[in-house]
Formats: sequence, structure tokens, C-alpha cells
Amino acid sequence: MRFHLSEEQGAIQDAIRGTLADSLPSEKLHKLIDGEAEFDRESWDALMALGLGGLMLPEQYGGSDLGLLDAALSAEVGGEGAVSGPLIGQIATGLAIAESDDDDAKSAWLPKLATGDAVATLAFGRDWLPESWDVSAVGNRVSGSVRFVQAATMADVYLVGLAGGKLALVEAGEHVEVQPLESFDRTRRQSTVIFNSAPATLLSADSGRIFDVALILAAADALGGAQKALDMTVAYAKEREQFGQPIGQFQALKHQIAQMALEVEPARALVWYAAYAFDKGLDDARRAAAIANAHLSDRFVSIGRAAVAAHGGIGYTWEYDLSIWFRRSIYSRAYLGGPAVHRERAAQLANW
Amino acid sequence: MRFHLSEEQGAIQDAIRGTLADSLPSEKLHKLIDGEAEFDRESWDALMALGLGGLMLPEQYGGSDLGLLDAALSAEVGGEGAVSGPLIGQIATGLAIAESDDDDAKSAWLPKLATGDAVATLAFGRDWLPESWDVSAVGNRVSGSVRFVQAATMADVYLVGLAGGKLALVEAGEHVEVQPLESFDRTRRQSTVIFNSAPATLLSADSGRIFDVALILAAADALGGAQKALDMTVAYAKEREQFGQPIGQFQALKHQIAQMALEVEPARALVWYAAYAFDKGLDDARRAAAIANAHLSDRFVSIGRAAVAAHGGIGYTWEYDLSIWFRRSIYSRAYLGGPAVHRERAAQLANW
Amino acid sequence: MDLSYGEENESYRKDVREFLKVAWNPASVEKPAMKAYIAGFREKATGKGYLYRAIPREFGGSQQPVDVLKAQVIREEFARARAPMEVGGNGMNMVVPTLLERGTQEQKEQFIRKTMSGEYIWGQGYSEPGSGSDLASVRTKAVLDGDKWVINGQKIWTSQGMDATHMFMLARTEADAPKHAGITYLLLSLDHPGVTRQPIKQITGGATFCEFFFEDVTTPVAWQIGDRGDGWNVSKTTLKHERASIGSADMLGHQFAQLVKLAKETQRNGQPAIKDPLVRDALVRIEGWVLAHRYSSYRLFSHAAAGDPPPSVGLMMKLLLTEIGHDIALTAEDMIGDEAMLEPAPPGTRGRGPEKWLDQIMGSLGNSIAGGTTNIQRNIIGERGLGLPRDPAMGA
Amino acid sequence: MDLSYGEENESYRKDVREFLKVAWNPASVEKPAMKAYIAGFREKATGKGYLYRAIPREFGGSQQPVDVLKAQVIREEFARARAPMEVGGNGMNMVVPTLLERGTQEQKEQFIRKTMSGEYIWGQGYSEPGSGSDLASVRTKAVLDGDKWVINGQKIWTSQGMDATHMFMLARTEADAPKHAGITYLLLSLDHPGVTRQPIKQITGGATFCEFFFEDVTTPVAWQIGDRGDGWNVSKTTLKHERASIGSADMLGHQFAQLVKLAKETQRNGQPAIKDPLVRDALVRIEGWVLAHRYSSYRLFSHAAAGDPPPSVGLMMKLLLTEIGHDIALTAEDMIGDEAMLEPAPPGTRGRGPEKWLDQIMGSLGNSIAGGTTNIQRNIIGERGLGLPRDPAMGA
Repeated sequence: MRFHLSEEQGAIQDAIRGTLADSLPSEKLHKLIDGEAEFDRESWDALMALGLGGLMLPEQYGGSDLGLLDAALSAEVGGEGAVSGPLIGQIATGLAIAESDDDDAKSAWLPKLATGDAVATLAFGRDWLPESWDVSAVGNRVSGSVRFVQAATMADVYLVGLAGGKLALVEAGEHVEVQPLESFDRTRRQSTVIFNSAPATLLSADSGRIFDVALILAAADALGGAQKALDMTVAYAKEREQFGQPIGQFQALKHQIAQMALEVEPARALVWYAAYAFDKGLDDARRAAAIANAHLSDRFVSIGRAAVAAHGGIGYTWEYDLSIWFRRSIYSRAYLGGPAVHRERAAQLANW
Repeated sequence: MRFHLSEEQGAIQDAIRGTLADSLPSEKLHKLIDGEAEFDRESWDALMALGLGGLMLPEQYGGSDLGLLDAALSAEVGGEGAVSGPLIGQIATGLAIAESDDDDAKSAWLPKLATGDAVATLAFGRDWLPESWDVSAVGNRVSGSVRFVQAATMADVYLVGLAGGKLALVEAGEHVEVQPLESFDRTRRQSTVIFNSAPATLLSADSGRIFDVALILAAADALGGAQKALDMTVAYAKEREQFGQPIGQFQALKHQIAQMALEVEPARALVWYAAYAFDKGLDDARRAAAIANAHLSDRFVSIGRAAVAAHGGIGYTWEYDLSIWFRRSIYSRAYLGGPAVHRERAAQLANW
Repeated sequence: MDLSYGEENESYRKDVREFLKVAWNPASVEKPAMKAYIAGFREKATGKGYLYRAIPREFGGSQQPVDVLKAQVIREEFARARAPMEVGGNGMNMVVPTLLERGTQEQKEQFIRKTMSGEYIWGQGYSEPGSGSDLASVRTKAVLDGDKWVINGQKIWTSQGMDATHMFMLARTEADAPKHAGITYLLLSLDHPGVTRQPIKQITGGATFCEFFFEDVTTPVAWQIGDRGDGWNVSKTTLKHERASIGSADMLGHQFAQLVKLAKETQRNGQPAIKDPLVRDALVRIEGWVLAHRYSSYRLFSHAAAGDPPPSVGLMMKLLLTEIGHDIALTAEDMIGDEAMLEPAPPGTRGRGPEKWLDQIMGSLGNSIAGGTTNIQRNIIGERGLGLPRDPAMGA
Repeated sequence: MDLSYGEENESYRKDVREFLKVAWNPASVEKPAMKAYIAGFREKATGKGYLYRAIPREFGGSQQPVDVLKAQVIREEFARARAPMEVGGNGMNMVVPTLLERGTQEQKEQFIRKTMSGEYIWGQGYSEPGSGSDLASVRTKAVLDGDKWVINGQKIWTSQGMDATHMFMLARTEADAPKHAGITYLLLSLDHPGVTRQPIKQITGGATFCEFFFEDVTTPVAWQIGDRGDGWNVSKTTLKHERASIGSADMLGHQFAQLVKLAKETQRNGQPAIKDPLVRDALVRIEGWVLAHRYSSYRLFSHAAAGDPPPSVGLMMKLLLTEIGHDIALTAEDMIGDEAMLEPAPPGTRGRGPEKWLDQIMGSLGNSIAGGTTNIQRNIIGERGLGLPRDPAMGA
């Protein structure tokens, strides 16, 4: 019995943390959010060089053959570092291909996704849930419009949700039109993508499983973001003085921060369990994914607000880093469907 | 324009407060909750001697011809003093008779209700709302069973809710069977009352209006109770010392108490307005009653819990007075229907 | 109780309405002439006693006896006619009341009219980097040089800072005096080469505040308000005005109405969101708070109208507003769903969709920071409202 | 990660199960003989190393190496068979660990066996009227008289107080020493004419605590644990044990399952409450917290099994439990509706209806008081967990 991270897992998290600190420091994040680029290619490449794209892919295609837990631990550090680029899409797309029975697609895409030579993103559509997808397929051609596709202009391949709940792979090209949207989270730019009878490879992977992967990775990202906002708040409360003492000594603020910790730290094991249950194929895996996603979405938003409030004026400025995670929290809550949606799914899955 | 109490209204509240302090002090409350008596007759009689039974009744029957606002102000002080005896029932029954077109019933009952020579209580039944009432009437005889009738063994007359949403007056007697229930709020004992083809006087009063009166008086009672729990907490926090200083000086507790005040004090005007809107016959009167009741039910429970928590161990004892109001808060929330019920009614009344 | 305004005030309302019908016809005015037209209108309205009622005639006001009911009637009628009220901002809210209470005759003559006309726009120079709620920790220095104060330092969180022509400021003038006793209240012109200003971009992406840097900026000693070293007390008068001016039941009511509108217009599971039991419950729950706030405003208003001291609920209105705003924001966030992923176009822009609620979501946070943080307000409610013992760590 | 217990422990589980099948057959025992049967069973189980694992053999324990997985297997299997575990209460949780760490050989011999057998039942004598969280503000005095301490004073909030035969107590022995240095840790027999005890009736109507009054009560100096004046430190060891024993994921899981059951059985608008969207949302929202608590318990357990120091989440479990209990209570209160107006019959009584949830509603409040109030726990999370600076007002 073991329910804590191995030393190796800790070391991998530290490596990613270090890579992000080097390749995506505060100044670059600010450049990104103030600029027009869709994502920061340098830090993305650095993450890919660490093997994040291939974590869950078979070794024969250049992957590490690890489980969702390891991918979630990476996504958590990604959230902590405000990773730009479609990390969730890259991992989920790779797995969708790997879990399909199309060897050509595997050979064509998996090595490139593992190394990061190709960028993949999710184009699920409508209300996120597989049963709501509405891109239509006629033979090997797909048509339809999908909002909120991250990194769409730089993606090489889209994992598209089809009406009927199936998945397809569509390569960027002349049949794919990208219309950028303004994104509230400027570290994760997005577009509406229109498929005009675009050539597609239909995948046989279980779309429900792939959706669960996305939910759990998003929960892990939110956990990392919430931890970051908490850490910034703790550091600020220790440093900043008012009325001649560090503000963290004032009981009211101290207790508000303690309540923040109470939201973040226990949620960690919830994310671990969801990933563990997925990896082991446990009966409660799907519910665990839904509950973890809903819970973490709420926690991140709550922590984001509490962190800004605890900082006072400085936390409300664009230049202070916290604004980046605050915006990520709002964005994350909606991405893949809001918490109420996933709670209702969890209720249904329990046959309530 | 005037939206604060007159000096006279303040004086009346003070008079009731003084009367309750004299006639229902802490020792007597404890005797009541530890004993078997259904309510404390002496303090009830003292309140009746002040004219509380006749506040809203016409002068010709010995009433004061005042509005619901004045009745609500009295009910508030009643809640503050943990009044035992069916004050809400006494007032609402009187009004139901007064607003009906049965002069015999008026002459028979109003003078006695005004002086307190007769005790009246509510027997609404089923789910409280007039549309759910289910005591059936055949001619002048009514039959059915109603739970949660306060002071039922000592009541002289019951205001009974009939199927179809009409009201009837039933006198205590051989056709009325009373089966006491254990009450969580020991200051307000209750019974199941069974009407076995009991002779009844059908009333023409608008039952919706009478129900609103009960809702608003209950909200006022909850306001008074919440204020009492807050006052006890403030007093305790000033007196009690720990670590060499009054505990109210610790910022965490101070802020918790400030949040309690934030629940109580603004709610006062909400109750005033609901009563005012009823008295003036404003369009939003019914919604105001529903919202005020739901809001105050929630506030009282929240304050009750916060008060116990702020007191620590002593607040959790039976002997400390707070336990009386804590139990009243839980009881009040359910009485006349829970907050969710009245919120849904308010939504319907807005045509949402 | 009686929420009507009474016969006298209703007759007064008729007068105001009559006046507006005649005096306020902006449709008849060409755009370039509008500014002058408004100035003329304000002058006429002041002449009738509708505007600048608290300001003596000798300084350009209409010097009316305090009458909160009449003032309310005027506000309502002007709002109805969409006619301009007084020039707003820090100048009227903070500088003029301070001048009236603590200024010399010369100062009053020099500043009040020009503030009323909008010629002088005032930035507030209280907060400094690192001062937070501890406003007495002023580090900006002013040193006397003949008949001038020479100012060096930095101020932050100045609202309307980019437009400001002048500033009212707390400066440390007595290095050796105790914290609160070494501060002087100064006015200064921002038209000085030593003044640098910089907008502070907010989490919203907009910039409503400024940061100011002062390098050997001078202001005449004659522009000092109150005694040297007494600035903390002078500023306290001002702050009271600010606190009283923040809450607004109408604004909140409007916000709530917008939320209801959103719930009616948003589709969820194939029907309007307002048919969803979760949404209905949340809305009425919030409405309970909104109405508690509204009727408490009436109560405060009623006390003011009767000349009675305000009840303790007055201390709670700002925090209440903040907390209700927070609830509205979270409920809206739930309702707008995916649109929360879109950057809202700036206010006033056409085609703003449901994502415009993100402005409200961020604004509700800003509220908890502006005008004293929520923790300071809880201290005030606990100590001033309930009489709980003061925390010595929070300073004098 | 791996939530299975591994082959070795599963084989151990088989042994335990085998043992229980043979050794625990209460159905075969007549009621009067049950007490002796249980005592005999415990002795056998201790002989197998299943009970009293942390206690040396010389004092009657089974002296097993620390193995939280085996201990968990034992707990699970005993629970499955409904077999009695160790004698519980303050004696085993607090007195015995203190004796093992600080007691003399004589003291260990004198007290441990009798505590394990249930002959000695221990009341805790820490809290005094007015002391609250400030446990060092001890006013009960002990004065040395030859080889005896003579005790005068009062203790309160003693759990199991009516059953207690003995007490472990903090007494002030050095009047002039600093607050924390003047306290001595004493054991005493409650079978003394100077001891008066009185049950404290709680808000629930039941009495699980007692108040004690001491008038010239004596106890031998040989019953003093640790040095004179060092009682505060001696007691700190003990308190840690208490804190670690409160949270329980299984208890919470059971509570949540009961809540779901209530939602299925309660009718609302003509259908089970669990079909109501408000109820469904509330339940899953709570379940998120319940599972976060459960898996964090696994995490703590895993650290303990590996012999690693506990992660910071260990400091949060008690407060988390309190807050989740609060949410469960409020949700249940909503669901039981009118039944909340009924006094619940005492636990164990037949025919308890939905109103039995009122016990949970009150119990959830009691949780926030017992074992350190929530504000103290927030201090601990902030200071020990996050490293925020200590508040000097809270004492040493």
C-alpha cells in the first residue's frame, strides 16, 4: 500500500518546475499576455524535450508508457507555472490515437506528438460532453464549427468530437479555418475552428475515457494554479508589513490563508485518486474524474479570489503575477464544462 | 417619508421587553424547558395584559387597531425573550376572524382573544402552504389530522386550514383530540391535533393574507432570536478573558462576531418592509413576506450556530441560556415551511 | 412608517420637473456647444437651489438648508430627465468638504468655484506603495523652504489620476514627531516638472488608477490646510465623506435586475436558466440580501432626514455591498458558462455579450479592496458597532 | 501508487480472520459471562500480537514493531467480525502513552495493566471553568504535605467523567513560577471524600461531560508524573495523541452514506428528494469534500506506513472534518424539513425517525468545540503548516 508520491515522481515534478522557471519566467509570461503570440514556443519546446508529450504513449512510439497519474503530476506543475500551449490536448490526443486500432495513425502521429514536433489540441464542441458533440462526418470528411479551441492557429492536428460521441483526427490545412477569439486567460489563447469538409481519420478510442483524461488533467492544472496562488499569498503575508508587523501575523488574515490551505492541500489526494482510479480501471473512475474536476474548478476560483483579496491593491494590478492565475482560475472553471455540469453527471453515474 | 421606528414603537418594545424580563427570566425559562408545562401561563398573561393579543384587532372588540408592523415589533421582542405560548397563532387567528364577515364569530371571539381570555393557535396542516391543506369539511363539521400545533392542549380555539385553502375556526372540545409530540424547541411545545367531525365556523378571510401574517411574524420572531444570540455573544466576548485579554479582542473572533452582526442588523429593515408592504397593501407584499421569512430563517440558524461556536464549551451546555435560542432557531427554520419552499414561492410570484 | 415623501415634497417635485422641462433640452444643442450648455444649465439649477446645496452662496453654491428628502427628490428627477447633476469626483466629495471645514477664507475662494466648475480635478494622495490600510505610515516628505513646501516621494492608487490637475496629499513634515503627529495636509498643482504620473493597469486590463512620483515638487505654504502636523486629523474628516458615498442601493438593485435578465436570457438544458431550480433558489437567496441592503438604506436615509444619528447598520453597508456583489458575481459566473472564457470588450463597446459579466466579477473583487479592505471594515463593525475591545496591534 | 496491502499483509489478514473465527464466538456465551469472555478474548488476541501492540510485554502488551498496515488489517478484520478491540478512552489514548514516555518503572507497573483491563477509567483534568483554549491558565492548586499532594480546585469538561475511577490532572504547584512553569502533572484516585462530581447536561439534552470539585483531595507524591513544575511539557505529549485520534474517514463516509440514504427516502414534491436538482448538487458538492478527506487520510496513512513524517495536510484533517460535518448537518436539516421540530429520541432507541439528524446537527457543533476550537486549529495551520508568524498575544 502506497498513496504518496515516489521520489522519482517528486524529482520529475521538480524537473518540470525548474524547466518552467527557466523557460517561462514572470517576464516572459507578461510578454505573452501583453503580446499577440498564441503561446510561448520556447517553454513549450522545453517541456516537450522533457518528454511530457509522450508520457502516456507506448515506448515503441517514443513514449514513456506511464500512467495518467504521472501525466496529472506534470499538468499540476504546468498549472503552477501557467504553462502556455495545449498540454492537455497534446496528452489526450496522443492517448486517443494510442487507444485506437489505427496503426497508420499511430506511426504518423505518435512519434511527433511524443517529441513535440507536432502540436495537438482539442476541438470537442457544443457543451463539451461527448453526447453533445455536433461536428458531422460524411465518410472521411468532417464539417462543423467548434469554439474555444486552444492554440488553434499553431496546432498541427485537432482531436475533433463528432456527433454521436466519436473522435476524429483532423490535420491543419486548407479545409480548416481558424477564427481567433479573445481569451480571458491570455496564457491560453483560443479560436473558433471551422471544419469545411475536412479530411479526417476516424478514431476507435473510447471518447468517454479520453474526456475523463482531459477532466483529470484539467483538475490537476487547477490544483497547481491554486497552489501557486496560495504560495504567493503566504509569501506576501510573511514579507509585507503593516502597523509595524508582517500582515500574516494578524489573526484575521492568518485564518483566511489557513482556510485557503484547507481548500488546496486536501484536494491534492482527490486528484491523485482520480488518476489512480483511471489507471487501475476502477469502477468509480469516471465518477472520480467528474468529482475531482468539479471540486478543483471551484477551489481554484475560490482561491484565486481569496488570494487577490489577501493581497489588497497590488493583487489587483495587471503587472503583479497573481492576475495571471486569477484569470486562469475563471477560465479553468468553464473549460470542459462548469462544476454544476460535472456534479450532475456524478449524480447520474451513482444512479441517484 | 419615515422608515424608522417612532418613539412610541420603541417604548412599546421596551415595555414588552421589560415584561418578559420580569415574567419570564432565565430561571423560569429553564423550569419551562425542564418541565412538562406546555407554556408559561404567567408570562403569557402578562403579555396579553399589555394588549398583544389585540394589537391588530378593531377597537370595538377591545383591540388597538394597529398594523402588522406593530405586531411584528412585538413578535420580535417575543423572539428575543423566547416567548412561550402561541403569540403568532393568537394574532393571526384574531385577524382571520376580524377579516371575515361573520359578526357572531367576531363578538364571540375577538374580545377574548384581545384580552387573552382565550388562547388561539394555528392548525394549518400538511405542508403549511394553503394549497396543501387537507382537513376536510362536510357542512359545518371538519375532520382530519394536523401535526405541529403549538400549545394545543391549552388552546381554546384552533385556526384550521381546510382542503381548498379555506380557513375555519374550531373550538376545543370532545371532537378534538390532542396527541402531544416531543418538541425540539421546548419553549414551544406542540401536538398532533385530530379533528373528528368537529363543529367549525367557516371563515371568509383570505387565507393567503393570514398565512403572510404568520410568515412575517415568524420572521420577526427569528430576528429577535438572532439578535438575542448575537447580544449574548458580544457580552460574552467582552467579559471572558483568555491569554490575559478579553476574547473579543482577538481579531478572528471579533471578525466572526462582526459577520454575525452583518447577518442580523440589515435584516431588520427587511422585516419592517415586509410588514409595511402588508399594511399598505403594496403589490410586492406577498413576495416580501416570503423573502423575509426565508431570509430570517436562514439567518437565525446561522447565528445560532455561530453563537454556540463563539462561546466554546459553555455555549454547548443545557444550562447556559444560549441552548434555548439555538433550539428555537432550528425549530423556527422548519415552522411554516423551510426557506427553500418560500424562495421557490417568491420565484413563482415574480413569474420567473 | 411611510415611504411616501409627503405633500410638500411632491409639490417640490413638480417644481423641479417643471424647471427641467424648460431648462434641460440637450437635443436642441449642437455637440461643440454642449459643454457650455451644461455649464449654463448647472448655473441655472444652482440658482434654483437644486445643485451645490451644501456650499455657501459666496463660493458659488446654493446654500440650502439640509433636507435629505428634497435632495432625494432632486436626484430622482434629474435622473429621470437624464440631466447632469453636480460635477463629481474627489474634488466635490473630499476637497470641498475639507476646505469648508478647515480652509481659510482665501483658500475657499481660491479653490471651491474652480472645483465646482470642473476646472480643477483632484487626485487623492493618501496611499503609498506599501502603506495599505495603514494610511498613517506616510513616507512622502515635504520640507519647508521659505514660503514653499518641497515635496519628494511617491503616491499610489490615485483614482482619476490621469485627468487630475491637482492633488490633495498627506506628507510627512515632522521627521521626529510620533507617526500620526508628523503629517501635514497639502494641496498642490500637478502642473510641475517634478511630477511624473503613470497609469496602473488593473487585473481587468483597464487603468483607473495612477501612481505619482514627486521630485522636488513645490507648493505654496498658503495651500496647506489646517495646522502643520495636524494633517491626519484634517484627512479624517475627508475619509468619512468617502465612506458615506460608496454604497448605493440603486446600483445594487440594477445589478440584481441584470442578473435576473441574464437568467431569463441564458439557455440551459433547453430552457431559460431561470427555470432551473438551482438558479431560482440562488436568485431569491441573493434577493434577500439585496432587499435587506435596500431597506437598510431607506432606514439610514430616514434617520438622516429626521436629523437623527445613523444606526449601527450604517457601518455595515459597504461590507454588505461587497459581499452581495461577490455572490452576484459567482452566480453570474455559473450562468454565463463558456462565455467566461472570453475577454470582455471594454464597457460601452457594442456587441458585448454575457462575458461582460467578467467585468462585474472582477469589479466585485476590486470593491473589497477599495475604500478600506474588508478586514478593516470588520474591525470597525466589531469595535465601533458592537463595542468589542480594540486590538492594540492596529495602531492608534 | 497502490492501494492494495500487498501479499504479505493479505496473508496476515487470513491469519487474523482464522483466529477470529475460532476465538470470537459471542453467540455461544450467556449474557452474565460476557464480560469475562471478552476479557479472555482480549488476552488471547494480545497473545497473538493483535492488540496492545505498542505496549511492552512486561506491562501486559504484545510489544509489536510499528506496522500501520498490519494494524489496519487487524482493525478491518476485527470490525468485520464485530470483535472488541482494545479498551478505549482517555486511559489508553493519553495516560498510558504518557506513562510509557515519562513514568517511572513503578508507575508503569502500577497503572498500565489496570488501565488496559478497564479496571481504571481515567478522566481528564485539564480544563477549568474559564480556561477555554488557554489550558496553561490552571488555577487548581496542589500543595505538598509530606509525601502527599493536597488538591483544591475545580475541573470541567471531563469526558466519561461519571464513570471515571481516576484522573490525570494539571495542578498549579508553584505559585510564584511563570504561568507555564508552575504546573505539575498528577494522577489521583477519584475515590476520595473530597471529590464531588456533577454531570454537565449538553445542548443535546444528554450528558457526556462532568465537572469535578476538589476539596483537600490527596494523592501520593509517587503518583506525580515527570518533574515538579514540568507538567505543561508532560501534558503536551498527551495532547498530541488525542489530536491524532479524532478524525476518521470511515466515520465520515458512513455519515455521508446516511445522508444519501436520507435523500433517497425523503419525499419532496412527490418524488424522492434525491431527484431534486438542489439536493443532487449539494450532495456531490459535499462528496467532493468527503473524498478529499478520505484520500488525504490514505495519504497520511501511507506516510505513516512508510515511516515518513506526515505531510501538512495532517494538520488540517480535524478542521476539515468539522467543516464537512457542518455542511452535512445543514443539508440534512434542509432535507428533514418539519421533522426538525421534533425532539429526537436518545440514540439506540427504536423508532427514531429523520429527526435523529438533529443529533448530528448538534454534534457537528460539538466537534468545533471539542479537542481545540476551530480558531486554534486555524492558528496551527497558519503557523505550523504555512509558517506564518506567530501571534504573540496567544501566549507561549
